[in-house]
Amino acid sequence: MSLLAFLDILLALLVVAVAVWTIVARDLFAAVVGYVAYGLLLAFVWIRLYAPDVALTEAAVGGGVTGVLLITAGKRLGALKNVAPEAQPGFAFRLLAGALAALVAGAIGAAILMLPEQPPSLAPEAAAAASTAGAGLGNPITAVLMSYRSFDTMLEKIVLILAVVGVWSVGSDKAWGGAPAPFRQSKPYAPMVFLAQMLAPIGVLIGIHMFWTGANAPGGAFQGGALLAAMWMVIMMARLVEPPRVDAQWLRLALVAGPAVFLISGIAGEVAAGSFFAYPPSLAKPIILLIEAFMLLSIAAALPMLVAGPPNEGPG
Amino acid sequence: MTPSVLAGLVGAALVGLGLYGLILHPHPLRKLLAFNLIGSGVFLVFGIVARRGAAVGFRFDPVPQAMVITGIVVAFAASALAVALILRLSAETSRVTLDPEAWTRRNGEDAE
Amino acid sequence: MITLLDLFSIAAISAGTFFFFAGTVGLLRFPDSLTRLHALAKADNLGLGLVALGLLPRADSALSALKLIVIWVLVLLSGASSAQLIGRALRRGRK
Amino acid sequence: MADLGTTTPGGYLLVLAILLPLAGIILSFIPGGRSAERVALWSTPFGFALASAIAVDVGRAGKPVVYAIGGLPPPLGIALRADGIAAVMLIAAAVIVTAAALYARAKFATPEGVRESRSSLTFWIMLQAIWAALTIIFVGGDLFNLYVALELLTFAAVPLVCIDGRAETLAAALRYLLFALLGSICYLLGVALFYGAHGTLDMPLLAQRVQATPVVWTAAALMTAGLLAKTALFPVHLWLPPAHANAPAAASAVLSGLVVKGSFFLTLRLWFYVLPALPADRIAAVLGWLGSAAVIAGSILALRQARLKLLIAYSTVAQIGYLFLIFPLAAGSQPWSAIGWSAGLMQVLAHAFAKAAMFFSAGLLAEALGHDQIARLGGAARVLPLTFLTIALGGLSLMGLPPSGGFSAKWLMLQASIASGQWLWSLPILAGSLLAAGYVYRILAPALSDSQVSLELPPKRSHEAIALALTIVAIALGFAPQTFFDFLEIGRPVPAGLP
Repeated sequence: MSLLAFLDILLALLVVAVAVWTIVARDLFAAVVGYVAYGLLLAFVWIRLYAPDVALTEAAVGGGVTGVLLITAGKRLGALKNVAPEAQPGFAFRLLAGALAALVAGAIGAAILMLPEQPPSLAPEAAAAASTAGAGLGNPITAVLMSYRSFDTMLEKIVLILAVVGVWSVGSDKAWGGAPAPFRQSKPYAPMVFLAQMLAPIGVLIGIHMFWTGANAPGGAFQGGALLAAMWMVIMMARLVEPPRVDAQWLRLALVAGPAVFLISGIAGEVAAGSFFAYPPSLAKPIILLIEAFMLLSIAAALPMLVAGPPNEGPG
Repeated sequence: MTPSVLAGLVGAALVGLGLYGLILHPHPLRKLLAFNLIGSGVFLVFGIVARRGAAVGFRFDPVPQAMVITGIVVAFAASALAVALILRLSAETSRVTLDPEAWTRRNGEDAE
Repeated sequence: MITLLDLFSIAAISAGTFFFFAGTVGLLRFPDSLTRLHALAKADNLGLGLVALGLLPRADSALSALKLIVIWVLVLLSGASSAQLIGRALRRGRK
Repeated sequence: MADLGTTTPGGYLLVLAILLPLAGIILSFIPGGRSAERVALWSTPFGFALASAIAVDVGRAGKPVVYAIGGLPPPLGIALRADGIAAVMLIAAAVIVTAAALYARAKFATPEGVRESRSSLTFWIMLQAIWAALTIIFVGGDLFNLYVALELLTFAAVPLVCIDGRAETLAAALRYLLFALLGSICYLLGVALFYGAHGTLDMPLLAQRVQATPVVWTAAALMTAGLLAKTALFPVHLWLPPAHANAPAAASAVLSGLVVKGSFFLTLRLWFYVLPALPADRIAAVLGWLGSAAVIAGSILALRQARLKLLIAYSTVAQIGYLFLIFPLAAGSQPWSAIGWSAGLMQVLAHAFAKAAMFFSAGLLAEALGHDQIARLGGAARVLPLTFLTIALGGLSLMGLPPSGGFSAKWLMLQASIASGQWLWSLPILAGSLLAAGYVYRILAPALSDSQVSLELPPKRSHEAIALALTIVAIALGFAPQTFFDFLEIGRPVPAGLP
């Protein structure tokens, strides 16, 4: 057995072990911390699957932003302190649930082992199309996201808007129009402020770099946007800035910019290239970069607003 | 065993684990964590499908990988919505419960 | 053929790995959270620094060498700040 | 079959039908406030016109209208297709969404003196989002694209459930969200396995490639399970009654009439369009049994509810059960399968209109009386004659009494079950009708009694008219001519080698 295979197995065991921990941990907070570690470990698995784009997304979102979301939620839940403990389910129920879960996992595992020997693939077609008439992009994943399946990508951005409206909508009527609660109530400690001041400019630079290289190398609007979002959250945690009001016009424009520009260029494709969501071959790359730039903005605005929660009625 | 098969089996195991947690944990935030485990397990299955789609000159099939990126975004948005609901629910009541009967019964009795 | 630079890389990376190992042992064996934090922060910063140093001669371009250094500086920054924050949280919890 | 990947004349209408509500969401969100309401209301006639134009094109061509997005045909690109059932569902969705928008104008108008209010902004954006998601579900041809549409539907429907912010609605919404998310993730896992086994997610291409391998069976089982959880088929119906009964009436009508049909529609697409080649008799039987159980259990639970809206919600559980009888009754390509097919689609439409009308009426009634306790409805029919006429006519269709769409559906189902020799299925159909008669009687009997009841607030005539108009559609469906059923057949794949 080669060293790499050994490391693979070790990584797999570690991922499963941390996953088990997040399920069986008694304490909610411990489970959440386990989940964050799990997200980071998963990024390594993605690298081993030759999926650096996914690894970046998983690390940024699965580990990073989801972690902040859950930890903030755990803290706010803990602060409420009125949550009565629930009755634990009985042994028979556990056994039944375990059996069902094992059955499902077994079926999926078996199906995976039985996938055809000669796997079908769209890789050659995608690459051929990406380099010729399609998009002129070196990163085939960006080509798929922005060209062949651009419709999915646009819909996913609409999903983000809906999620933001949905999160805002669970607030109270009185608070509507106001700003979400600050990320932390207490005065921030100096190292936090220092970290935010040092990290934010570098992070923004790296985020934009990730978006820019995404056309030809791993990265893209989503990964870059997630990083920008993280930077915004860091400076909000340091209370250098506060969450914006939900009726702020600039915020709304930033949130819809990505899907709106996407939609407009999709319609323009009908005029300019003969089909909705088609790009004229000579302009494909600049148009895609333009759409991605606005998506970067929308993602950077949407993720922190999703974490921040609904408008808050308390002071501030 | 190739890394892709291994990752696929890990994916299957994660789906099973998550399902177990989803059924078992009464607390909605724990259910949400379990749901996220299922989600990442499903994404891993996409990952091995992409890796198996490696053809001559390509290390992976970009189509499933692009789908995973879309999927991760959607899963995060879902988590955020669920967290908002959970927080509001626990602020409104002393008990975070999902038992629908608890509400319908009480509703049936009160004249509202 | 092993050149002097290769030897340097091997030495630096081995030393870095040793510090990581020591840090992990410290994390597992030290008696309380503050000392564990101390072991972890120190070993990680030094360990990663040595690994990055060892990788420098192997970088294919000046840009990727710069990236390695930036990675180390970023980890240094976040490691130092988070150690401070955790330490403060611990002290508060004890009071 | 071969040309299902290239754009046909009129195909651009499909994209426009999707982009219209999407653009509406964006235009509603930026200025917010009263603009959201205006945008939503103004887009409804255009949406209806687009749906009608698509139906005309489909009818004229006699085959599905196709659009390959970006000029990129499958497998690499995404194709949209409208066949007979898609066109009919698009029109039904346009009508019900329009009705809900008109009905909701009073409740979800932005109040005087504020620039924007929480509930109205949420309602108008989510209504358009539901419409967009359903449109994609009806015309989508790519399984992953449909996953995104399913999620869009979830994100739009959940906030509507808890729009009034009471604790029980929040709990109902959370439960709904978790069920829906579990459903979508199961669906997505099936999508992954399909892609891994056959390298495409386009429905017609997949239908050509699938074989009855264990991988395909696993994928189909996972997708079906996920879709059933979203459709609230017994025994995974637990989330539906609290969610549908607690939402405001305008939202309940859309949720019960249309949203659950979205995931049912995909179940149809999966088994009749992607997997017609599979020997799925047993699966069809299982789905039929679950449907029968839903008819019986849902109706009995409906009989036991104290609140009108809960009764109507449980009636949805029962009526969804009928839909699943289409799997055993329309399978294969026997002469009777066409009857089963017509029956199933007729049930989808009749229930959509009748149930939307009943939720509207329940909402009117609750507002007028200040409660919706069935025990205290005594004499209410005299003060609210139009509302109770609507409930009675809607109930007629739910029971399956002639003349109504519900009658046509159930009559055709009986015909199909007898013609196919599967007469056992006629038992739940008949039992369901009897039980439905029971719960409709429970509402009407006290209301028609002599006791006195006082109105807190007289209902708006226009609102009663909207509800009545929808039930009239449900009744009128009972007079649908043969050309209508022929239209539903357009694009239905019939397994090869048979007439």
